[in-house]
Amino acid sequence: MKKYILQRLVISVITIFVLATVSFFLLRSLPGSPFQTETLLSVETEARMMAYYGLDKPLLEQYLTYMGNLLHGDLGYSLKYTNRTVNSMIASAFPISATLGLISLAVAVPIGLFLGVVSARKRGKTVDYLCVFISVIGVSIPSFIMGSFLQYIFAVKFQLLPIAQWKSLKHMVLPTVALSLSLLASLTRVMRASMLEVINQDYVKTARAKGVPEDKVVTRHEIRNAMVPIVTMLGPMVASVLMGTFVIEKIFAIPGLGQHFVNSITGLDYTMTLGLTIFYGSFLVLANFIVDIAYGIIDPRIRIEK
Amino acid sequence: SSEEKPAATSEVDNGASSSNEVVDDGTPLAALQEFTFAAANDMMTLDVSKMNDEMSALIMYAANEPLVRYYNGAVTMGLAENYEVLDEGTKLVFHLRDVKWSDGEPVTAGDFEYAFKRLLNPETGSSQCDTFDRIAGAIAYYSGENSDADSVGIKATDDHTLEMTLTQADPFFIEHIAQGINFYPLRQDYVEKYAEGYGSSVESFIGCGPFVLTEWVQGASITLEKNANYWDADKIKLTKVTELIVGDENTRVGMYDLGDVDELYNISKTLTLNYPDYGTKSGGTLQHLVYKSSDDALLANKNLRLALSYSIDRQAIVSALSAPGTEVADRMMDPTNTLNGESIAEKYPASTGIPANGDIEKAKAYLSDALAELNLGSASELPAINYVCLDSASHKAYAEALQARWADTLGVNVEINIMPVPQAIGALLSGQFDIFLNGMGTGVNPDELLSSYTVDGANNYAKWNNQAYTDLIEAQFNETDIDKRLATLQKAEQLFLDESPATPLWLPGTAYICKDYVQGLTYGRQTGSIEFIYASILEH
Amino acid sequence: MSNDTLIEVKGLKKYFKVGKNQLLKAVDDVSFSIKRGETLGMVGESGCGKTTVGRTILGLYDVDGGSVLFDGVEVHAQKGKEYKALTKQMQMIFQDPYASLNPRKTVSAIVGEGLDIHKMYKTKAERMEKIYNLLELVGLNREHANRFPHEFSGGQRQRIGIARALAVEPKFIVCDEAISALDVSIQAQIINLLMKLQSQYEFTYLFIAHDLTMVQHISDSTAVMYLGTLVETGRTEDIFSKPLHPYTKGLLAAAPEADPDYEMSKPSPILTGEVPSPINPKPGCRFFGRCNVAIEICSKERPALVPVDEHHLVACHVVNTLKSEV
Amino acid sequence: MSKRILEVKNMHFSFYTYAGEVHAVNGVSFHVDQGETLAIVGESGCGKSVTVQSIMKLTPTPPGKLKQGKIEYMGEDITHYTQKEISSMRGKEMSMIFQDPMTSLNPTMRIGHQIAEGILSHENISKEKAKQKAIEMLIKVGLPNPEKNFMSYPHQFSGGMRQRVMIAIALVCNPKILFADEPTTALDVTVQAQILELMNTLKREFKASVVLITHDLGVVAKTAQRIAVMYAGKIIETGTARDVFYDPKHPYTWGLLDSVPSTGVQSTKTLLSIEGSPPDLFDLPKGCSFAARCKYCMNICREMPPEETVMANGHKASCWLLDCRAPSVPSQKRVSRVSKLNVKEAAYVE
Amino acid sequence: MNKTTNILLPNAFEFVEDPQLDSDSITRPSVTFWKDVWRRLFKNKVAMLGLFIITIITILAICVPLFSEYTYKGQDLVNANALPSSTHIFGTDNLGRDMWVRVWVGARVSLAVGVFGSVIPSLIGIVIGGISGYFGGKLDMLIMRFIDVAMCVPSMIYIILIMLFIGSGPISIIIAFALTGWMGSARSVRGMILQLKEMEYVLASKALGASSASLIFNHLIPNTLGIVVVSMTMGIPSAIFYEAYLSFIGLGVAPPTPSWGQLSNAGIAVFRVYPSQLMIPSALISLTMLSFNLFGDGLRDALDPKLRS
Ligand SMILES: Nc1ncnc2c1ncn2[C@@H]1O[C@H](COP(=O)(O)OP(=O)(O)OP(=O)(O)O)[C@@H](O)[C@H]1O
Ligand SMILES: Nc1ncnc2c1ncn2[C@@H]1O[C@H](COP(=O)(O)OP(=O)(O)OP(=O)(O)O)[C@@H](O)[C@H]1O
Ligand SMILES: [Mg+2]
Ligand SMILES: [Mg+2]
Repeated sequence: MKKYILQRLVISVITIFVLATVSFFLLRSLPGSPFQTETLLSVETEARMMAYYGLDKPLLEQYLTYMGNLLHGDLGYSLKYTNRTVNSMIASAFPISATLGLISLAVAVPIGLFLGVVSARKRGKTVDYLCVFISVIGVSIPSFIMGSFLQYIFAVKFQLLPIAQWKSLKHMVLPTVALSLSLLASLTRVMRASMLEVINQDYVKTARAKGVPEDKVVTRHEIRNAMVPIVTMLGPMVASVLMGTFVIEKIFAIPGLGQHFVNSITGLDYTMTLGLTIFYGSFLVLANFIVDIAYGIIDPRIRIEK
Repeated sequence: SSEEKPAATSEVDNGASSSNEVVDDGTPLAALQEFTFAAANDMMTLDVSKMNDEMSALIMYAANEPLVRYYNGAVTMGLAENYEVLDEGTKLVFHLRDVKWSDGEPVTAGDFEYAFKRLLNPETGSSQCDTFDRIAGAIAYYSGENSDADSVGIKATDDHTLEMTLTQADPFFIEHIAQGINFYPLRQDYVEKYAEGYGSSVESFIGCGPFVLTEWVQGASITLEKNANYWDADKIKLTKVTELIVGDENTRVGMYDLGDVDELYNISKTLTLNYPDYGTKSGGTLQHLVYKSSDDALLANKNLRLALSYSIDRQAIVSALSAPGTEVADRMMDPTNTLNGESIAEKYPASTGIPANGDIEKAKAYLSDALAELNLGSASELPAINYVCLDSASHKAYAEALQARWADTLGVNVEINIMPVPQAIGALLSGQFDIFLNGMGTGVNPDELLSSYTVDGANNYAKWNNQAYTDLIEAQFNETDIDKRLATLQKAEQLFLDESPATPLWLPGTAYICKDYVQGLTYGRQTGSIEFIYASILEH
Repeated sequence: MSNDTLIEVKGLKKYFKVGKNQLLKAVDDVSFSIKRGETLGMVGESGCGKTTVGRTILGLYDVDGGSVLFDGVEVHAQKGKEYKALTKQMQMIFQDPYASLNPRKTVSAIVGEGLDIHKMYKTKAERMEKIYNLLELVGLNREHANRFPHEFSGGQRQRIGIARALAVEPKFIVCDEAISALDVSIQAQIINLLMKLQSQYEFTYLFIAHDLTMVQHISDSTAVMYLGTLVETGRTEDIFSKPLHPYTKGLLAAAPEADPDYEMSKPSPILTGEVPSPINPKPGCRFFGRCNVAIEICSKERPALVPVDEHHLVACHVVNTLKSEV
Repeated sequence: MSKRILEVKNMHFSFYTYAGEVHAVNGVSFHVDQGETLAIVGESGCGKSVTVQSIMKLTPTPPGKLKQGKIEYMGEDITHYTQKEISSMRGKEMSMIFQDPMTSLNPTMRIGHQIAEGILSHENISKEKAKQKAIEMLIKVGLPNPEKNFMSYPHQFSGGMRQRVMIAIALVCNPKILFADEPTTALDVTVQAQILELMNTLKREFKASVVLITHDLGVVAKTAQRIAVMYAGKIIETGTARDVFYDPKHPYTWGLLDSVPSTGVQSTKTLLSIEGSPPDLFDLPKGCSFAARCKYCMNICREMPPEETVMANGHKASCWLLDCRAPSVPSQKRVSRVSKLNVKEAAYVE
Repeated sequence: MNKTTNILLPNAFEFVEDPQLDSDSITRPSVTFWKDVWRRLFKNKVAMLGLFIITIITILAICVPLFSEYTYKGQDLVNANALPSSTHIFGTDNLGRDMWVRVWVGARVSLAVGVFGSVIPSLIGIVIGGISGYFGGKLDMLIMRFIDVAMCVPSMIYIILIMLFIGSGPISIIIAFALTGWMGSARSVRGMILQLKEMEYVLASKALGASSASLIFNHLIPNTLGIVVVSMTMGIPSAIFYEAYLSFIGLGVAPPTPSWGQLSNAGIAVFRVYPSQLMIPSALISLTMLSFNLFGDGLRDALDPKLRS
């Protein structure tokens, strides 16, 4: 096991290296200049800016410089947010995104799984259709509509909660609800489907025959065996939710990381985009690594060799 | 849509008169002089040398003090107590006040010299060097031809005197400085201490303006508090100003409804329906269609360009889609550009001659001429015209409106090609387009937009090849007599409009809403600039 | 190797990794051979590695040592097409009729899979006809073809498994407790069927079972396994009439008969004691702890399988004493 | 007379499948007394598992449905108990060894925990104690290295080892009645003997009863006091072990007993078996369901189901041959090996 | 049944002459699997309701644009942002285009994009995930790490590159979906396959000589479909909105062709003033999704052998 983990760590580092390389070259193959915005810059000025940021050097040289800095954990300066380092921007925005993400997951995962279990066990009953309804709403009404809607109802109309910003616990309620609803929706559906595969298995019958109370039959025998698809889903879900959600952050004026993911790439902020990609990549690789280990814990038959 | 400003904000020069705590109409000022407004984006930096976005300019305007200010449509004195124009207009001498930085250090002329030369220094990496083009030696210095900083025509002769030498007399230069966003002093010790990080946080920035930046939660909010050291502190009523960064318009409006913010600007046309007392502001930018007119282009045919231009119903589009305050334009010069208080546009008229509702008959006539020249039977035989469009909702709506209009009136097939900003601009610069909707600041100089379109001009977006035009533009540039210069420019402009490598559409306006207890708020020429420094809050 | 040997297993080893540095020696150095057209019965303690032997012979598990020759062909060296060709000749009836049937396939799909893989029909109708025949052969009827495994009883599923194995008309079948889930009359039918096929087509079987009477009935020779090793092999008559190894004896004595009065009068089973673990086994005879005739050497040295007769091999240190007793 | 633990009366159980109704159990009645072993034998697929599973309400409903019948446990009618009510009885009062050890164990749970779980569900003891008990149970069912096996997962076990785990699970709470559905089919005879011994101990010590389903008539002979022979969803003969083995009354029972290969039969000889296949449970014939395969089939057998004939000693069978009007058939009496009578004269009809 | 039953047969107690050993009494209806699936699906009222709504929406999407007096691109700037009325059932948009027609033209786009945009990437994901999970080992590691990388590279990059090399249009959208959407389903299929491949029936097929491909596609993947289908249906709305995003940045359907996602996006900007412009497309998306889910659940149940009743 130790050996496996060590091996995986090495592979993870290689993966991130590959990710950095691929992203670097793909990104640089895009047409357009990071310094051109709607207020057009003269061609000479643009060239001077390129030179200042070293973007006029041969690509390979730039790549080597970038990777060299990356080794020291230096992601460079943002091309858009003048004088700010990518590291510092991540450092200030990530904790906020991560907090929102974690709270939302903490809400969405248990509720989603619970609804999935209930809906599978009450297949075809009203409760099941209710869960279908909730999750359909959750997926088919995207967060930008849901968020605006929640704001309108709870903040503007009834003034129960603050409309936006990231200040106190109260401020966290609406964004958390909006975000968890969309997370919860898919969790519910997948859990339902996964549970349906399990509830008719013979070992569930065995558990009942032992006289195990129904709630424990569900928790110990059914849920656990239904967890593989959920865990698979959770890996990338956790990684991306921690990175922030652009739409939610925009609507609720939360200074998280999500906005940067979108703005940096549409603005061709090379360093920022690469930095975020690598940062996200590290999380995702870690998350998927944990998922792979979790497989073995959930279902000992699964062995991930080599 | 309403062109009137709401009552509360029409009181523009309140700052000067309100030394007592009661305003003209007798309403007393509120005890709490705090003002909050919301903006869609955060500022990028507070490094004056590198600053190039309007959000940074907005805060810098309050947190720092330039030589001369542009307030409420006029130049007022800032750090300079007065200035002299010498040597037939080629030399400007500014006499500075005794002013202190917010930490108590005195502001010297050297702080300006340092600031401007740092900006021009190629090692700084500023995108704003062009603003200093008129200063002697600037181009040579920033382009690296001459590495001697002393050759630049900026000099602090003593702590209170700053000299600027220009390449040529320029009556617009003072206004240029006033409207510019980079003409602020800079503290060398701060820059050296924070080096690359200068201006990227509250600590790494220092100013000497009416307000002090006290908090900057990046991406969330910016807080300014009154600067007790400010030279004109008496006129500043507000004790605290907060800018909230709220990306979503529905949220901003919700916050306004809830009273979380006192003012919103740049609200969309649709939303103004909910706030009948909105105010508007226009000018500063001109949106025009650039036709790619190089010889190999589809739109090299002048009649085809004119057909397109004539068919557009600008008025209908503006009233259906544009923000309130938008005005239909028929020339490339901004009507608000003035010289000695006189409108240049009025004095030197030029026009496309296209009515605001377009002229379909003429358009059709031009089209048939064009088709004859191209040996085509009908418009449907024309290849599809490539309209490169920025990925913004308003640009897309304009594109669709134009596309439908051209199809309905001329039967011309226009294909809309939406692209993200850098790629769209890449396409524009590299000439991979037929039509591009360009919106540019009209600036202070009347030739701001026109001077690009010269033959071999690096920014000749239309790739238009007209030697006569080029000659006219060059002549006016080198002309020192301002009347002659403007007359030549007028000729050039009319030629431009007749040839139509680009056709002016409208001057976008901005709508804003503001609580009626906010007094003395004015709006600058740039879209985003709200001038709150002299504002105050009435009891409510 | 003589030409009439179909299966030759030499020094077969199959280990499973369990936990940290723990090897479960499921099959540890097993050698035997089966003649063409004959049946080798295999009996032994449950968990002693019979299934593993069967699966390894078929190439379903990789070997950790030794080799398996099928008709002179090294099974474990075959890959791709060649291996596929082998599978048409060797089949297995799985021990567990529940887990070995895909719950999402109908019976006809399960039984027909082999036909599909080896393209053993020309028309759809021919395929269905073959499937129906197979079902009827194992005592199911054609209406069962469209049903799913979970709708069947254990015995019925086992018969589906048998039909699946027979479908490709293999030469060699590993019957891993193929009949233990069936009632006796069906057992008899299946045994009869297997034997009929054997006499008609020279089928060869490895017949793994716990039911000693059936093993005795069907097999030509018998191998007795204990904890991963063979303890006794020989002609079936010899093993059943004069068993030598103490484990074999225990086994035979423990087999119940369908005769209540006799069962009542019979002494209780002679084999007692705990089965040792196959994980990192101790040196010496694997049967040591439970053996009533063990001597000192038994705890130290693993006895080799030595011939006592022409066909009779026993792995026991005290074999000579035992032999003289008989 | 010993206490009656379980009484099943006229049970009908059907599966409603896509193609129609499967009459898996068709009017089964039997009873189990305290401390006795009732063996149910019969054609595979005749409804043995369904019968016992539906007593414990473990058959999936839907598609299954108990159509008719009454189940009494210790004199109490449990026919209409809810899942919750019956749940507290399972494991403690009545428990079950499932036929299939492969899929009946939870693949993601350690063996030991699966055993201990049963204890913890019924007894208020610490986890440690439960573990102790589970390990003891593992030893009792003859699994080597119990500490290690406690922590193993089912897929690491051979078929027989899993079977023993199933047995351990079923026995760990000392149930009053144990339904053992082919508990020893996957076991070798020596372990089988141990397990049967274990079940005997349970019977003796706790006065428990066992309902044993098996195909191995040897096991039946060894353990059962009474035997019920099932065919196509019905019990067609029931009686004491000796009655059924030595004096079977139903032609199906005859065929069954004949099919057992006796020690010493030449391997070239074909075994006796019952020709044909059992009827489809979708659509049972209107007469005797065995008629189609019966050597002594009479005209009436095809028309009308036979009634139960009760003979001495509670020996019952349902066959028209027992009717007084029926023609006589050769004697089917058998003799034990240990009997003084001459074995060879008891004719095995060819 | 009692002893006094009349015995009608005269020779009731005579042995049958020619004992027929096969039971010929089999009269059970032979129902094929698919027939039965459909039958049970039809019996499922809720699933049928879902199917009914989907059908109605499809019919409207096909017919409304054909028979309406307005076209989806015909503008009437004077009548912009009209509220729903008898002339314009759903009102008009900011360019005065009839929303009723636009909604149904948008339905064509969004239904196609929704279905293809979730099915195609899922199919790719299933294949890759199946291969990865089944073969395991180094190949699995390689594919999984490739997925890690592919998941992290910002999708905008692919999109712009596609725009550059292929241009915008339906094919590009599909490629964009295919490139960006397969990773999730590949991972989930692989996860389940890892679990399933240890099943004994896989071994049984292996013994029959089944090729790896057949094992993956005939045995393993069908057992994952229950979950895959669910995530596929869940993918439909994301595809619909992803199309809107792609269109916004220029890769999607070219203006003025509408889609539900684009209509919702436009609607959210004005929902404080013209709520109907948001509500109509959102409600339609939700309704369609609900129908797809209800139908999908019904289909899933009908296909699951163990749930047959
Ligand atoms: N879920 C189900 N759906 C439909 N039919 C079923 C189902 N379960 C069992 N059956 C049918 O019910 C009948 C009785 O099955 P049961 O499992 O009780 O047989 P059994 O007597 O235990 O046989 P075996 O000895 O082979 O285990 C069988 O014919 C089987 O096909
Ligand atoms: N996948 C596996 N991982 C670890 N151990 C295994 C695995 N498969 C089998 N074993 C072990 O190998 C040994 C032999 O198993 P095998 O299934 O061959 O026994 P068997 O002789 O067929 O027993 P039975 O008669 O009970 O079926 C057992 O101890 C078992 O625990
Ligand atoms: Mg086995
Ligand atoms: Mg059974």
